[in-house]
Amino acid sequence: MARFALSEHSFEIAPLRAQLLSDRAGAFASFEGWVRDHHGGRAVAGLRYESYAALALAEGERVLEEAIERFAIVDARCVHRVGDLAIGELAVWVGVSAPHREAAFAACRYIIDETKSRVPIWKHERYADGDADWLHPESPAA
Amino acid sequence: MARFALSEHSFEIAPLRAQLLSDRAGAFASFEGWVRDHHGGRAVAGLRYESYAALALAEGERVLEEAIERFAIVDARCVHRVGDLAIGELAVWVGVSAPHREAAFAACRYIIDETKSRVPIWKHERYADGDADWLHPESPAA
Amino acid sequence: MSRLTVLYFASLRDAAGVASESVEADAADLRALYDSLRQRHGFALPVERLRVAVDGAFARWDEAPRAGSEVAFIPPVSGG
Amino acid sequence: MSRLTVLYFASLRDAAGVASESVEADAADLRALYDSLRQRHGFALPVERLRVAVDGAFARWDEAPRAGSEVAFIPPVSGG
Repeated sequence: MARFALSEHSFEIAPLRAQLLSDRAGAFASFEGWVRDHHGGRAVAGLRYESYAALALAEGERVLEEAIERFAIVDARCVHRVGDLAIGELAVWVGVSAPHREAAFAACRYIIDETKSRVPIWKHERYADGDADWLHPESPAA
Repeated sequence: MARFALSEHSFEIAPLRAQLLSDRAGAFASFEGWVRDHHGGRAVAGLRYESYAALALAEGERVLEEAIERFAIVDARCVHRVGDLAIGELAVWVGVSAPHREAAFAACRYIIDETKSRVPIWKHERYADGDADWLHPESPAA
Repeated sequence: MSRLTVLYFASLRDAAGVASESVEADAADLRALYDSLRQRHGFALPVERLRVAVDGAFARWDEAPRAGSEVAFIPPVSGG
Repeated sequence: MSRLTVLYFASLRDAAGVASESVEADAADLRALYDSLRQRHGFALPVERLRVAVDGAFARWDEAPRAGSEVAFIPPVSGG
């Protein structure tokens, strides 16, 4: 079953969280990336995410499988938006259920870090001054 | 405004998360504690949380204020259930919004750790074998 | 002698059989007050594992019991 | 000479003006293929900052271009 997905439209969190409910899980950690109104000191008007979908889905799935192997968790999911996003919109959601909180936090952090550094998705920012740019960071952005 | 609350009934997460939405926030981390079906190798039938409400509210608020002082976050909330809970029910919810994910994760972890170790709330577990016990851990439980 | 109210929680309440009681305290400090109540009710927890609060705020064990105050003995917490 | 399809993403696509193109490759490996296309399209990014994929899976820069394959140049990613 696919644990990683790309979404062309805004998506609901509650059904994703519901997929992770388990009587064995005492802990649930989640992370969300939201579109900020500024970046590197510049006012951001909006952005677009683009992906190499076939490879992004395969690599995203690999990240989640690695998290399940490395940490004592029950299950995990990640959904990343593609297309045009406005300020404040949800860009990425990660959810992890686990028996204990240590593993839930560690796996959640691992999934968002690896997704940001390895999954072929690119951010195109439009700035308030009319300029626009693809982000190709030297190292994964914070 | 109160950032920490006790709830005698099951509560909705979405309105709590909505209180933390901010154009300045690029990251949102949350943690949930769910009632597990086992503890220390014993099958758990259900549990009850009891609090010293006046002190729990004051100490919980202090934990959230400390998180805001120590970490570069925008805002945070924590709600803890009291009363009878069934397996799988939400026992505690923590949410943190921040410009960057590092601070969101660190503050979220701080809030749940400090809440578990300092806020006067006690767990009474009923086991499948009919036994029941108050949990008074030597050190904060994992 | 100071008359004050004592609050019990969790296993202390179960052992005492009441959630609160009014006591006449002649103890020098809150530590001695707990020790006398521990003896009376057979509390399993030693004072080292507890915290103490007076009138809704954490307090020190070497404080003297104050007449009219509300003293709470806080066993190790287990929320979350 | 091998005829293959090249995919461009993000700033590479903007610079190339197309999302994909069919090319006749006489390069010894994928690194040399990128360098020749970089020269043609004026890509700013050096090969050291990219990854390469063949037919939807990450590949090595020293692989030879295969006729009929789909080669994707992956600029530094910025999801999340």
